[in-house]
Amino acid sequence: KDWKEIRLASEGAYPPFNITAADGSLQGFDVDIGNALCAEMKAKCTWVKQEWDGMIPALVARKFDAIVASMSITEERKAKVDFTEKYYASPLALIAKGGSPLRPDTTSLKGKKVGVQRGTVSDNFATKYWEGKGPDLVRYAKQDEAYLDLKSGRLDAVFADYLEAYGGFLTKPEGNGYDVAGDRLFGKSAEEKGVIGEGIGIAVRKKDKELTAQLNKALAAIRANGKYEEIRKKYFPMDIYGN
Amino acid sequence: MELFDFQVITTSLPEFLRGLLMTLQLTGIALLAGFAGAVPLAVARVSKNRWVSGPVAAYTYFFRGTPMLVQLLLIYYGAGQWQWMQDAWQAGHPFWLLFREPFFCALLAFGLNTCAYTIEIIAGAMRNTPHGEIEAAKAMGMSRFKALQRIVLPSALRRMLPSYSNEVILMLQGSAIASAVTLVDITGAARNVYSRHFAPFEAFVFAGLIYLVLTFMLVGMFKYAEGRWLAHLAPRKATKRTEAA
Amino acid sequence: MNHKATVEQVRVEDLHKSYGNHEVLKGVSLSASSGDVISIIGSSGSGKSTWLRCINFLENPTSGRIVVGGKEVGLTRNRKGDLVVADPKQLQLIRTRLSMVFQHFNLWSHMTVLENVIEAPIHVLGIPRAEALERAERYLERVGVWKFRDAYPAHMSGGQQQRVAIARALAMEPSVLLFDEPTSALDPELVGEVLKVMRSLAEEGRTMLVVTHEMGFAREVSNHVIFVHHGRVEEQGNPKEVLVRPQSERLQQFLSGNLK
Amino acid sequence: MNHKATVEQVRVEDLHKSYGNHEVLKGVSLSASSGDVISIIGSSGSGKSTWLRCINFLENPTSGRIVVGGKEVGLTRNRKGDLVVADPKQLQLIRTRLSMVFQHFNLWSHMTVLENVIEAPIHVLGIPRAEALERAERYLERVGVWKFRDAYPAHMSGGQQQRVAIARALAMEPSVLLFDEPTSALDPELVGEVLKVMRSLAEEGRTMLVVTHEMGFAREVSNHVIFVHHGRVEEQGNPKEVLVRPQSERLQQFLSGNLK
Amino acid sequence: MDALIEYSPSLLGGAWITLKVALLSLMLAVASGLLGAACKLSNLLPLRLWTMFYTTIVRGVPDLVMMLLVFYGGQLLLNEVVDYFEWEFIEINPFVAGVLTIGFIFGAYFTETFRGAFLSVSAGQLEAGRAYGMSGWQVFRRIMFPQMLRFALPGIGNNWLVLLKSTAIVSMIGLSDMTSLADQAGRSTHQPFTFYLAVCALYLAMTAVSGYVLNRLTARYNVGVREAHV
Ligand SMILES: Nc1ncnc2c1ncn2[C@@H]1O[C@H](COP(=O)(O)OP(=O)(O)OP(=O)(O)O)[C@@H](O)[C@H]1O
Ligand SMILES: Nc1ncnc2c1ncn2[C@@H]1O[C@H](COP(=O)(O)OP(=O)(O)OP(=O)(O)O)[C@@H](O)[C@H]1O
Ligand SMILES: [Mg+2]
Ligand SMILES: [Mg+2]
Repeated sequence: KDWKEIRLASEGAYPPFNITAADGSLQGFDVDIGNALCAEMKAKCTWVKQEWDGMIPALVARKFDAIVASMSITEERKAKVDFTEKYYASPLALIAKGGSPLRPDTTSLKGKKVGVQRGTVSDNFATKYWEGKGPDLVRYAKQDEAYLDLKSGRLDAVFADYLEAYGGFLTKPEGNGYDVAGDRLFGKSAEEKGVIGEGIGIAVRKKDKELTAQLNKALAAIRANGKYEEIRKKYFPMDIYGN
Repeated sequence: MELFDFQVITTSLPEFLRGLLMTLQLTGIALLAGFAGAVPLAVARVSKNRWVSGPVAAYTYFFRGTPMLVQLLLIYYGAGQWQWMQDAWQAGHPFWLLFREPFFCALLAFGLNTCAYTIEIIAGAMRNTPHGEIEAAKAMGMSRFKALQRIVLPSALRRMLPSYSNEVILMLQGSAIASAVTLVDITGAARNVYSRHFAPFEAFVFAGLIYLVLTFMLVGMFKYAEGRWLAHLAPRKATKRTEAA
Repeated sequence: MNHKATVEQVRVEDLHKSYGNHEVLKGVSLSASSGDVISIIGSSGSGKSTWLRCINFLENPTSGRIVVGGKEVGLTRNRKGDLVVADPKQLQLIRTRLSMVFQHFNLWSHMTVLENVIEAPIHVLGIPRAEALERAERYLERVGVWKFRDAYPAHMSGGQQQRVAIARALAMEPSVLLFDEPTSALDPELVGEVLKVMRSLAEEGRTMLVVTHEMGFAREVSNHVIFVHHGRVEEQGNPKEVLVRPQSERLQQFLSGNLK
Repeated sequence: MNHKATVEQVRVEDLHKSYGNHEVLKGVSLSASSGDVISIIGSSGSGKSTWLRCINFLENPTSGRIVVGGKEVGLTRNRKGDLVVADPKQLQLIRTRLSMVFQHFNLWSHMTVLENVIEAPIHVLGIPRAEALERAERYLERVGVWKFRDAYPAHMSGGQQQRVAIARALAMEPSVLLFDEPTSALDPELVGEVLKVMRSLAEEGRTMLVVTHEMGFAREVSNHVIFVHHGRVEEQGNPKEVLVRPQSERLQQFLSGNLK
Repeated sequence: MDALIEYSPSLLGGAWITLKVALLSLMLAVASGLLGAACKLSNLLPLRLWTMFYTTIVRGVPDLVMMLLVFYGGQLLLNEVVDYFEWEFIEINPFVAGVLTIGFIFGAYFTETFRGAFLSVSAGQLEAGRAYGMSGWQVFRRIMFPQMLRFALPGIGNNWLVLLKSTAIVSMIGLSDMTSLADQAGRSTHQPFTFYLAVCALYLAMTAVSGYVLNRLTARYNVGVREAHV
């Protein structure tokens, strides 16, 4: 295959990285990056909308060729698919009412309802280190739904990617009065780092090594020619690539 | 790649069990409450007085005309949209607080839904009561209420069994949407397992099997019930052949 | 014809009944005392069923008087202009005293034979269950279907069902039995069974009003026959005379049609 | 008894029929020539309907010969061991020559009276629509229900429906008409209408095989009567003799039950 | 309200998808229902066993689960086959998958509806057809089918309404029907109540129209039936 046509998938419910506009089209940071990569590779991009919790099975089943949906690069996922280099990196963070005494640990969250999006890194992290030890985990199919329930008072906190929370909730009118509670989590031990992952990358089927290589090349190119920075500034005032 | 990985199932068996319990609770309570409400409302539904039957008809029209998923989302996320509701939750208002619980919201949606269907099933059976049997009740001196209580309802509640068994099975399966409001029922468990292990086949086939077994059990129960209470409609045991009318 | 005492059980005076513009009964009257067996005959559509059904108010008459057990039934007009019984309690009382046996039996299909027979005595008359059972036993035996007591009506032949229906009516111990074509839903083979039972009831001295197409029954069993034509009583009297030497032309015509 | 010519229309020889172990017909025979009207009588369950239904192969006989219009019907055994017509074309031919009138009429409920009557002539005999209409008109008039031609069967009385069913059978212009208790689903009032039509068909010299409970009809109209008992022909002959002076004990018993 | 107006074109587009999926699945379901009923009533044991298996399994497993199975599981199976024969990749398109799954599921319900209806046609009606020399096919086409439709119509109506509502599950496999669009609009604008209510109104409009059509059909096929008056 010469990869002149690539089918990219995103979720469209993860602002500001990927959102569905009123007209039904996909938009957001992920989408802009994906389009920039395609332009760099001189390939034609088509976007497919896919629910988050079926993302990897659908990729494996060849419903599309690559996932550009803010997917963290983790060991578990690497068992099923390949990833490109990261295109940004985000710590995890606990989101709660401004000034809340809650902290992202089991003692502080004892008996509290904490929302996570099913199948995300925050879900994996919370399931692995918190499940059954204090917090009451509530899993959502979509990140937005967790915020709806946080606002309505059904949840005490939401545990999510910091950047997503920042761009998708905290800086929006809906997020007024909410803030990060406690420290952002980068992972203390190697094991924790493994769960949280090495940043966010584009997932590709294992056998499509050629596509991964091309995407990596294009990624390096847009990083170098300023296109990446241009897109980043549209959404975030600070650096999100990390080192 | 392997097509079926049994390890996925065995490691998540406890989660499936909890899901099974949730499904049983949800459907069981919803069906009981829905049925209890449906009997008096069905009587109202067949009333000749429009002011009595009209509101019931409107209720069943709405709930039978829209998807249960939308009703559930409407109750769950819809309730959370209103500021006054959020304030009531803050203030700890005992009634409105119920709407904060996904379990209650699902019960409410399921109960209202199955109640609507059951009303129409019972009302249909009541309308089909042989006219002569009602007349006989009158001629024997029964009052309207007596005839309803002794003849029409007992007869209708038996004859509704076959269609009600369909409703029960549909309700069991319909309860799969509870996972849309964070409840971990059988389907919710399957979705958790699936996203954790990226194993759609294993998770959903296993969930499907659980539902299938539950359905078979229900079908068996209804077969038994029909044998017991619908004996009077069963064909004659004697072999005398009657000309097809 | 073995009148024991001539207490008047039911009297109908100048009964009228219209459906819309169509006057079905144009003033009919009758009187039945204890032990009377009155046959009502007439061609199809002449108003026989309507008359019978007006007597126990399954249809509401347009005008007229009805006296049951010596007491006049208090009537009032409903919104449609038909007469209805003023007091629902009295209506129920009338209906328990005039028990009806329907052409299509109308047994309650979800109850066994026994349950059918004890239902109204217990829940309408309010007599104790044990007593109702004892009565049911007696009457089912009487009409010869005791051995079917635990069967459901649908599993019985028409003749058997009709006999159960008669037992159900008898169990109310009514003063008058009303029969609306009790044999015409039956196969010719089954008619015999039912007629036999009715004949024995007549011999016992029960008061009966019978709408019938069986001239044999009218002639042999009843002590009075009423010929209805177009909603009017055209001729009546002792069946031995009326049916053998009909006076009116219409009855002659009617009887010649029934050339059995 | 007005035989015009004695062409044999249908002959049945030594017909047997079993359901499982139960032998319903134990070797019965008959022969009908043009103009014959044969009544088949007997108590319920004796096998009358089965016999009639075997003749046009609505039931498959177990053994026996059937000759229609002088030609023997070619038979072969099916898997169940019953005899079936070897050639489907011949089966259809037989059925168009022996038209059946059912006890329960079996008019097609989704068609009007007229459509019922023209259906088979057009789609089975393949005659042109105009001709079928003309035929239908003739026969409906003949049985007196022409004015109901656009009504649906469900909106008509039983007697009218049965007359339509007769017109439907006549419209096939069959050589033999088979009637299975043509009046027993009718109210006593409606029996008269249908019997009148059948009597007039007999007077016309039509060949008819009639299973009936109406002794009056058997006596007055038919020229031959066959009494069936437990699947055997017990007695047969001229109705005037057989029904008046029955020889066999069973027929005596049967007739005394039918005390009309 | 403004939000509703802003999203209304996309909502109506979703309604159109819902309608398309529903109508196409209906056609498929009716076809498989007729076929299934014919098999269930046939003399051939394998056919009867197969349809029994079909109707039991389909009615025993929630449609949501079935949909996910077909879409993901089916694609994986298909890929194995395609790879084995070294063909080009064949994609199960969500629209096609949706229509196929819903049609397949409701085919089972229609099978039961049609079977019941066929059995309701009285034996005497068919016997009369045979007695007048009609062939098996003529009896089916001229007597059985028109009468069967009358008995089947109420069931067809019910199944159609359930089917119409079931189409909401196609959102699970990425089709933007009106429920999923309203869901997403509700989340984006943080006004879920408004949008769900709008969807309810759209569904009620569709059921009202189909109710009208069904009444007309019933009137047409009930010709010649005497209504019971109570
Ligand atoms: N509910 C009704 N509405 C309008 N007309 C009616 C109603 N019931 C009966 N009729 C008409 O009243 C007339 C008398 O009917 P009724 O049933 O009393 O006749 P009948 O003498 O019992 O006849 P049959 O011997 O056929 O039973 C008929 O012309 C009938 O059409
Ligand atoms: N399909 C069948 N399977 C088994 N037994 C049957 C079947 N049809 C008829 N029989 C039996 O065959 C016997 C004769 O039946 P048939 O209908 O011919 O009687 P009949 O003389 O017409 O009686 P009737 O006057 O009641 O119509 C009966 O004992 C009946 O039970
Ligand atoms: Mg009458
Ligand atoms: Mg017979």
